[in-house]
Amino acid sequence: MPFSLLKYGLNNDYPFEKDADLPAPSTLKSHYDVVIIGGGGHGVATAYYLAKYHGITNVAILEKGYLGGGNTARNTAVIRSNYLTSEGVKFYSESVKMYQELSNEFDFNIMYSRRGQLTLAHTDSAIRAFRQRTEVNKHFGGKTELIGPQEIRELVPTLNMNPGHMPVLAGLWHMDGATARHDAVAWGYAKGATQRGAELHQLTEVTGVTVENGKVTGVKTNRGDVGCGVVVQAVAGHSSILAEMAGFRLPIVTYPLQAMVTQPVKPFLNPLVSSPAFHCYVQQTGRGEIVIGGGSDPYPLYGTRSNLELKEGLLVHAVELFPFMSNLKLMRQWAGITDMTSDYSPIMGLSPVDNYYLDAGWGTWGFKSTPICGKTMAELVASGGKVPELIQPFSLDRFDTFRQVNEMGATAASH
Amino acid sequence: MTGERLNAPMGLLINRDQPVSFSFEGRHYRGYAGDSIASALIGNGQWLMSRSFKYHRPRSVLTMAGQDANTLVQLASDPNVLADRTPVSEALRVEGQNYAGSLEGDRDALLNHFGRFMPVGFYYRAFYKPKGIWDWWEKAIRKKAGLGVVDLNATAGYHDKEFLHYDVVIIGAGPAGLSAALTAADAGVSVLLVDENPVIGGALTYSRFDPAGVHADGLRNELSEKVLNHTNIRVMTEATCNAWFTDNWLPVIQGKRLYKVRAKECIVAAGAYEQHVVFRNNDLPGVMMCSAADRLMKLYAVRPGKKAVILAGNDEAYLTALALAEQGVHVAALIDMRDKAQDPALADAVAEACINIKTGMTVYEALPQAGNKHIRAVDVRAITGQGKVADQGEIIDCDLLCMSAGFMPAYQLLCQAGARLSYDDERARFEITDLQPHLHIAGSVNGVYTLNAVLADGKAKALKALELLGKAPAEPVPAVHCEKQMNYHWPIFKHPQAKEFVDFDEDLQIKDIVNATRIGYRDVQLVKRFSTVGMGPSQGRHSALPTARLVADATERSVSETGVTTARPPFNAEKLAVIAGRAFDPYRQSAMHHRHVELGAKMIPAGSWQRPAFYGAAENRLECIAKEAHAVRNKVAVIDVSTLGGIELRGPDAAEFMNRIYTFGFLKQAVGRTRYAVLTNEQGVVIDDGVSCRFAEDCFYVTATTTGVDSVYRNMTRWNAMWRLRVDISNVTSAFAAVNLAGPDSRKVLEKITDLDVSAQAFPYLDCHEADIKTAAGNIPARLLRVGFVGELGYEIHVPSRYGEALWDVVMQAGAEFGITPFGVETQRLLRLEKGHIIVSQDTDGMSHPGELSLGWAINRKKPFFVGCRSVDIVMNAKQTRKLVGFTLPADLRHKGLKPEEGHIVLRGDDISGNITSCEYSPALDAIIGLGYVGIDQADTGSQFRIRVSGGHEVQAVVTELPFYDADNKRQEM
Amino acid sequence: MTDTMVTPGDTLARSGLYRKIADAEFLSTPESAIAASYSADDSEQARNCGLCDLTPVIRTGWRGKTAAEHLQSLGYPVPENPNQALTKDSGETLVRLSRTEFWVLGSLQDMGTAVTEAARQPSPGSDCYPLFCQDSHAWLMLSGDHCAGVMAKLCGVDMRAQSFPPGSVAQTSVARINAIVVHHQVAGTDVFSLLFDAGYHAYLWDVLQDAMAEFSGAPVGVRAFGI
Amino acid sequence: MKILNCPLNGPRNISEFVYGGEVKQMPDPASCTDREWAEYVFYHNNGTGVVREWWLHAPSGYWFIAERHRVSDEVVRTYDPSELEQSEFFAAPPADVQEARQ
Ligand SMILES: Cc1cc2nc3c(=O)[nH]c(=O)nc-3n(C[C@H](O)[C@H](O)[C@H](O)COP(=O)(O)OP(=O)(O)OC[C@H]3O[C@@H](n4cnc5c(N)ncnc54)[C@H](O)[C@@H]3O)c2cc1C
Ligand SMILES: NC(=O)c1ccc[n+]([C@@H]2O[C@H](COP(=O)([O-])OP(=O)(O)OC[C@H]3O[C@@H](n4cnc5c(N)ncnc54)[C@H](O)[C@@H]3O)[C@@H](O)[C@H]2O)c1
Ligand SMILES: Cc1cc2nc3c(=O)[nH]c(=O)nc-3n(C[C@H](O)[C@H](O)[C@H](O)COP(=O)(O)O)c2cc1C
Ligand SMILES: [Zn+2]
Repeated sequence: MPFSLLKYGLNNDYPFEKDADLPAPSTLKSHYDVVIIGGGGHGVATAYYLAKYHGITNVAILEKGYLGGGNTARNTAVIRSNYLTSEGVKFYSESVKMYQELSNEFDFNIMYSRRGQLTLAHTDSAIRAFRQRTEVNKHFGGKTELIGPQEIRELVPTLNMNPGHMPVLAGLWHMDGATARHDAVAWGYAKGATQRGAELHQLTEVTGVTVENGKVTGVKTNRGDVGCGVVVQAVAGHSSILAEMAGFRLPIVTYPLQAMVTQPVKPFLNPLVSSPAFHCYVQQTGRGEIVIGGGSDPYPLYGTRSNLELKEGLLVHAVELFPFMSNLKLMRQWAGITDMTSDYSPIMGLSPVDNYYLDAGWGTWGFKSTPICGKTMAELVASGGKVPELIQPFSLDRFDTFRQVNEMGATAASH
Repeated sequence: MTGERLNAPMGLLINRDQPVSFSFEGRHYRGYAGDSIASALIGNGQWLMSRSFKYHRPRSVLTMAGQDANTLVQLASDPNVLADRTPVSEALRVEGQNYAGSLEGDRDALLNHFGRFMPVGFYYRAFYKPKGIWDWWEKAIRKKAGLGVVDLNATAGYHDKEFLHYDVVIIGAGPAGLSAALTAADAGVSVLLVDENPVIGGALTYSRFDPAGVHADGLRNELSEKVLNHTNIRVMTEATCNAWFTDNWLPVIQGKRLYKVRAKECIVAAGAYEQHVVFRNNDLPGVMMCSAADRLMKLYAVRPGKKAVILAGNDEAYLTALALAEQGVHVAALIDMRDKAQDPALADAVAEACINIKTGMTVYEALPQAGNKHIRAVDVRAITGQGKVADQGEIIDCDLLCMSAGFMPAYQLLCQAGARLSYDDERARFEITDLQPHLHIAGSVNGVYTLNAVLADGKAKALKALELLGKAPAEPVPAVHCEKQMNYHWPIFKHPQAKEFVDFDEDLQIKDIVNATRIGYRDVQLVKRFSTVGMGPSQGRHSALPTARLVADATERSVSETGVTTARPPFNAEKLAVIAGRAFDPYRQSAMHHRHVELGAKMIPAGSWQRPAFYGAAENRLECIAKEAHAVRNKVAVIDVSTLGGIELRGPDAAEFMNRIYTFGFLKQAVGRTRYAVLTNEQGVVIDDGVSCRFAEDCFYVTATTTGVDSVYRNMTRWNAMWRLRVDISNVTSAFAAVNLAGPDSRKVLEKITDLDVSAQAFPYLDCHEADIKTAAGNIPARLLRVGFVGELGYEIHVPSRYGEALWDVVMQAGAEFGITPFGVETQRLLRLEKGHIIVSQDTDGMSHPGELSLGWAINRKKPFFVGCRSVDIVMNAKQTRKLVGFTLPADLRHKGLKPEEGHIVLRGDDISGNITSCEYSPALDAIIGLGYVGIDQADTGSQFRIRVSGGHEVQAVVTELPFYDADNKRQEM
Repeated sequence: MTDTMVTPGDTLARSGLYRKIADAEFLSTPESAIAASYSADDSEQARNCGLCDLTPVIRTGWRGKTAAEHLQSLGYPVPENPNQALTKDSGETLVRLSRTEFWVLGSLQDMGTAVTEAARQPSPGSDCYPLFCQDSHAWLMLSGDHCAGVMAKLCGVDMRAQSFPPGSVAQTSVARINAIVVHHQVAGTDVFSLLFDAGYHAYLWDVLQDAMAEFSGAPVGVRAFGI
Repeated sequence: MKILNCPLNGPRNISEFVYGGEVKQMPDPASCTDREWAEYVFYHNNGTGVVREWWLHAPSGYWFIAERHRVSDEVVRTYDPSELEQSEFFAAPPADVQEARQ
C-alpha cells in the first residue's frame, strides 16, 4: 500500500478541505479576460495551460451541464498517434507524450495505461494504408510496426484470425497506443486550472455571443451576460450551434456516436484491438469491463439516444473477432454527439470573428488530443491570435482553399 | 440433501416430483426442477454465494429477482450468471467468483479491513508517485479487477432473431399488465404480453395482498386463465423486454432468440423495485428485501430463516411478517421506521400474530457471525431525527432481516423513451411524466399500489391505447387514484464504523457518496463517475434513490433537483451472442463462380463479391501470377469481369446526362465507340472511373468499379431527381456476366465464336458492337467492347448473366487450341500497372484530383458543367503540391528485400513528400515498376526520388514516363 | 413447355443455383432447366413450407411514363397503385413497383413463354424502357403455411396475412439484401416470390433454408404446383 | 428503430434508408466566387431545427425529401423531390447553365 493512502486511513476527518478537487459553485463575474465555452477536457485543459504557462487566470470556463459531461464522459479513451498525415502524426504524438506526464503533473492519477493498439487488416487495401501509417509514424519517432498473422497471434492469442469471411491478414501494431481514465483527465485539468485561479461554472449555458465590429465582446448565459476579451469555443458536438450564435457557419455535420460496455470479468485482453473493416474496436478497462465501440450513426442528430441496430451490428463483429465473448453480458450502451469534418481532421485556430477562437471538429477522435489542444489553444490566446505552427494545418480556411488534411483512412472506427 | 421445504401452496415454481442434483463450489446439492440456483442453495442452507467487488465481503440473496449483483456466480463457460434467476438443471456445475483461494475462505477478504484506507476515489490519489510506479501498481490492481472468468474456448451456439408486430405490447404480467391485456384483447386488437418470470401474475405470484393471504392466488388464477386462453393475446414468459427504442421498437429476449417487436401502442406495467435500508452491515447474508423472503417461500417453498426481524418503511412489510409467521418463522420483531402503519387493520393483524411492533425505530447495525458469513442479531435504536438514532439500543437475535424502505418505479424503459422521473420530496412519491404519445404506464410503475387501483389503472391505459388505435372504447376511461404511501423518506443511518452500503455492486458506503460531494463532485453525474455508484451490474436499481437523497442533502438541494443518473439500455444485462444473433453476411457470386472454383482459383472478397485472385495454390502465388501474366502477354487469357459495375442510360437526354455526370465530353461520342469516363465528386475528387459505350444515340452502357457502382448509381439517380432529364438509369451490374479476353491470340478465339467481323479494320480499338456468341446449344446475345486495360489486344464480352457460365465454357473451349489461360485480379493488377492505368481507390485517395493523376486529358474543361467542375477548376488553378508518377527500379532490389511496397513513403530531404500506391516486379519488363505520389518538384520524368522501404532502408527510384509497357500502345491497338 | 428431363448444367441459360439443388429432378424450360421435384410428392411439403427456385421462369418489365399504357396495350391488367400485384388467370403476375415501373412474372404453366412474346413487342417511343429483370434478379418462391413466419426471421416488414394480403408487394431488405417480395397465388396456394440481385442467389437460398428449418421447410420443385 | 415514412413504400424501418445530405442550393458555378463554391461544397447548416434532407429508400432505389427535426428526430414531412422547384436546388437553372456556355 502506498504511503499516500495512510493519511486517509489514520485520519478521521477525510476529506480534508485542501483535498477538494473542485471548488464550490461561485457567482459569475461580469467580465473575464477569457471565456472558455465548454467544460470538457479541451476547455479545462485550455484554462489550465493559460494559467500554468501564461499566467492568465482571469478566465471562466462555462459549462452548460456538469464538468466533462460531454464527449469527455462518453469516449472510449483510445489514445494513439498512428495517423496518416505528417501534420496529424506530429500533432497527436505531442499529445501522447504530454499524457504520460499528466498524473504526476496534476498530482492526480489519471490511470494512463500504455497497452499498445492493434488495428487489423482484412484486405490488401488495408495493408497498404497500414504500411503507410507505419512509415509515417516511424518517420516522426513513433513506435509502430506492420506485423503479420504470427505476431498477431502472439500479441492477442485470443483473437479469431478467421472472423466472418474476412481473415486477418496483417496488423498495425502501435506500441504507443494507450488508454486512461477519461473522466479523470477532465478532473485533473479542472483541479489544476481552478487551483491556479480560473473559474469553472457548471450549469452555465451560453445562449448567445455578442459580436461588435467583427470582434467578440461577450457572451450571454442562462445566468446573465458576461463581457470578455477573448472567447475559446470548445463544445465538441455543439460546434455548429455556437458558431451560429457567433454569426458564422462551419464545415461540420453532427452525428451521434455510440459505445457500450459489458459487466466486468477477469482480465484477458491487454492491447486495444480495432478492426476498421468490421467497424468495431474492443478493449478491457482496468475494472475488467469490455468497452466496445464502432462507427458513427448513419445520419445526423443532436441526441444521445442509443439504438438497437448499431448494437446488433457491432456485437456481430465483436463476437466474430472474439467468439468466446459471446457469453459476456452487455451492461450499458450510450452515445455522444460528435462534430464531423469531411477530412477527419479538426478545425483549430482563428474564426471569422476576431478574438473568437475555435477548437472544433473533434468528431470521434478528440480525447487523445486533449493535452495538446489545451496547450496550443492557450498559446493562441496568450499570443493574441498568433496560430501555433502545430495547428496551422487545421485552420478553418483550409476548406476555402481545398487544402484538407486527409485522415479519413486513419480514423474511421478506430478513434 | 434437498433441504426441508415448506408445504404447498408454497413452492409455486418447483416440481417436488423432480429432484435435480447440481454442484456448487465442488459440493453436491439437490434441488427441484423449477428451483433457481439461489433458491436451491438456500434450501440447502448454503447462503454464501459471492464475494463483493471491492472488499470481498460475503454476499447472498438480496432481491431474489435478478435485480442485484449479490448472486452472480460462474458456470463453466458463462461468467456473471444471476443465481436467483437461473434455473438449476441436472449436473449443473456452479462456482463462486471473484475470490482468492476459496469462496468460503477468500484471502482477499482482508481488504475489508483496509476499507478506511480506500476512501472514495482513492485510485486517483495514489499509486503514481514516484513517476513510473503506476505501471507496476496497475498490473497488480488489474489482477484483482473483474468478477467472473471468461472461458476462452466458449462458443456462441445458434442464436437467432425474429420480428414481431402487435397492436398493443404490454411489458409486465402483474395485475396491471394482466388487466390491461384483457381489456385490449377483448376489444379485438392483437396483444403481446411479456414477462420475465416463468409464470404470469407478477406480484400476485409471491406477494400477500391481504392479512389473511387469500386474495392473491384466486385473482391470479382467474386472470391468468383468461389471459392464457384469449385468442388475441400471445403470452411470452421468461422473456425480458430489454429496452425501449424509438417508435416502440422493443427488443424482447427469450432464451436464445431476440424478438424485435414493433408495437403500435406499448403499455409498461413493469412494477416497482423494493428499496433497501442503509445501515451498517446491511449486506450480510440473511439481510434481504421483504419481497425476497416472500419469493423464497411462495415461489420455492424455501424458509428464509428461523428467527426474523422485519424492518418496515411501509405497510407491505407487515404482510411479509404475516407470511413468515404463517410459515413457521419466528418473527422476533417488526421495526417500523414510521410512527405508525398507514392501515391500522394491518397493524392489528400483525399484533394478533404475536409479533412485537416497534415504531419510530430502526435497525442501526446488523451484527455478523464470525467472518461476516451471516447475520446474527440486530441493534435496534429509536430514530431521533433524519438519519439520527438514540445512543443506546436493543440487541435482538435473528438469522433473517427483511427490509422495505419503499418502492422505486421500474423507470428504465420509460426514461430510455425520454420520460422524466421526478420525486416529490414532501410526499416521498415518484412520478413519471413526459411520456411518448404511444407509450403508457400502468400499476405500481405509475405509483399506483392498492390492488383495485392497479387493476383499474391497467384497464384505463388499455382503453387509452385502444382510443389511439381508433377503437374508441365504449366505456369511459376511469380515473385512478391511489394514496397508498410506499416510501419512508430517509431510510439512511450513518454509522461511525461505516459499512452502511448504498451500492452493493460497488461496495459504496454513505461516506463515499457524501465525501465525493465534499471533494467537489457535487452533480449526481459526477458523484457517479467519481465514486462509481450505479455503475455495477445492477446499474443503480437500488443505489439511485439513496444516492440522490444523500447528494441532495449534502448539496442542499431537493431529491428532484438532484435527480438520478441516466437510465440506458439494456434493462438487464444481455449476452453478446443474443444481440449478435445469427450474423447475416451477404456475399455475391458471378455466374461463372463455380468454374473458377473448379479451376482451383484462390477466391478473395471484392466488396460483397467473391473474385478469383489467381488460379492455383496460395503458396504458389507469385508463380501463378507470372504464368497468367505470361499467357496474357504472349498467348491468350481470360478473366471474369462480371463484377464490374454496369449502368444503362437510355432516353433522349442520355448524352446530356453523361455530359453532366462525367468529366469528359459525351455529347459527341459516336455510336459504336467507347470512351474513358472519370467521375469526380462535388469536391473535385476522383471517385470512380469506367468505360462509356454508346450503343445508340439514346443509349449508353457505362461501366463502374466493382465496389463503386452502387454509390455511382445512387449519385446518378439523385442528380436526376434534381435535373429531371429524360433519361432512364438502371444499375445492370448483375444483369450482365462478362469476360475480358486478352492477349495476342484473342482475336483468333473470338473469331471462332462470333459471326461479327472482328478484323482490326471492322472492329478497331475502342469500338463496341452488339453481336451473338455462338455455342453448340444456341446463340448468346452479347455486347463486345474492344478496350485495353491490360494493354494487349483484347475484348470484353458482356452477356445476360443467365448465359454467363455458358459464355465461359465456350470461350474456354474455343481458346483451348491456343492454350487459353484463366487469370485473376492479382494478375490483372500487375498487367494494368505495366500499362500505367490507375485503380481508383488504390492509386487515389480521398483528396486526389484529376490534375494530380494526370487525367487532365479526360476532362473537358470547355463544357459548361459537370459534377465537381468548379472544384476541379479551383484546385487545378491553385499551386500543385504532389503528383502521381510512374517510377522504375532495378529488378534485383527485390532479392535484397529492398523492393518498395505499397504504402512506403517518398522522401524529400527530411520531409515526407508522398507515398507509393502500386508497386510490382514486372516480368515483362524485368524491372520493379510502380506508381506513387511525389512532391511536385520531384515529378519530372527522369528525375530521382528516395523511397524508404522495409527496415528503414532507402532506395532511389527514377520517374518514368507512362506506360511502362508498350509505350506507343501498338499491342492493344493491333 | 416440354416435359423432358434435362441436366441443368447442359442448357444455355443456367440458374446460379443448379449445383446446390442437384438432388432434384429437372424439367426443361425454353432455354433452361427447372427443378421439378425432390421427392415423390413435394406438394405436401409445398403446402407446409417449401422453397422453389423459379429463376429460369421468364419475367420482364418496363419503366417509364408510358409503361402503364404499354402494359395495357399488351393486354395486361395494371395494378392501381405502386407495390401491388395482380395475377392473371393464365398465371402471369403483374407487379407494380412505382408510378412508372412494372414487372411481369411469367406463369409456371408455360414457364413464362408468353412473357417472352410480350417482351418481343417493340416498346413505344422514348418513355418506356424494357428492364433487365430476367438477368439482374434471381427468383425464389416460398410457399406454404409458414411464409410469413419464415420472413419474420429475415425481414422487418409485417408479412402476416392481415397486413400483407395476396396482391401485396414490398420492396424491402431481406437478410440484409434488397429484395422485392410479392404475395400472390400459384395453383391456389399462397406463395411469396422473392426477387433479388442475382449475385446473391446462393446466399439467400442458404439463409432461407436456415430460416425454414424451424418449420421443417425444404426445397420443392414445380411439380408441387401441379406442373 | 425509427420508422421513416417513404412516399413510395410507406412506413419502414429506418435501416432500409440511406441518408443523402442536406438539400442545398448550388450557386451558379459559372459566376459564383470560390468562397461561395467552397461554402456550398463543405459547409452545412447543421442546425438544431427542422432540416430538409435527401433520403434514399435503398431497396427501391427511390430518392425523396424528408423534413426532419435534428434534435427530436421527428420527421415532419416526406415527399417526392418533384414537389420542389428546381430553383431550390440550383441558383441558376441547369439548362441555362448549359445553354449560356454552349
Ligand atoms: C462514443 C465515443 C467514443 C469516442 N472515442 C474516442 C476515443 O477512443 N479516442 C479519442 O481520442 N476520442 C474519442 N472520442 C471523441 C472525444 O470524446 C471527443 O473528441 C473529445 O472528448 C472532445 O472533447 P471536448 O472537450 O472538446 O468536448 P466535450 O467533452 O464534449 O466538452 C464540450 C462541452 O461543451 C459543453 N457545451 C456545449 N454547448 C454549450 C453551451 N452552449 N454553453 C456551455 N457549454 C456548452 C458541453 O456540455 C460539453 O460538456 C469519442 C467520442 C464518443 C462520443
Ligand atoms: N410486496 C411486494 O414486494 C410488491 C412488489 C411490487 C408490487 N407489489 C404490489 O403488486 C401490485 C403491482 O402490480 P404491478 O402489475 O404494477 O407490478 P408487478 O410487480 O406485479 O408486475 C410487474 C411484472 O413485470 C415484470 N417485468 C418488469 N420489467 C420487465 C421487463 N423489462 N421485461 C419483462 N418483464 C418485466 C416483472 O418481473 C413483474 O412480473 C401492487 O398492488 C403492488 O403494491 C408488491
Ligand atoms: C471507457 C468507459 C467505461 C465505462 N464503464 C462503465 C461501467 O463500468 N459501468 C457503467 O455503468 N457505465 C460505464 N460507462 C458508461 C457511463 O456510465 C455513461 O453511460 C457514459 O459516460 C455516458 O453518460 P450517460 O449515460 O450518463 O449519458 C463507461 C463509459 C466509458 C466511456
Ligand atoms: Zn467510429
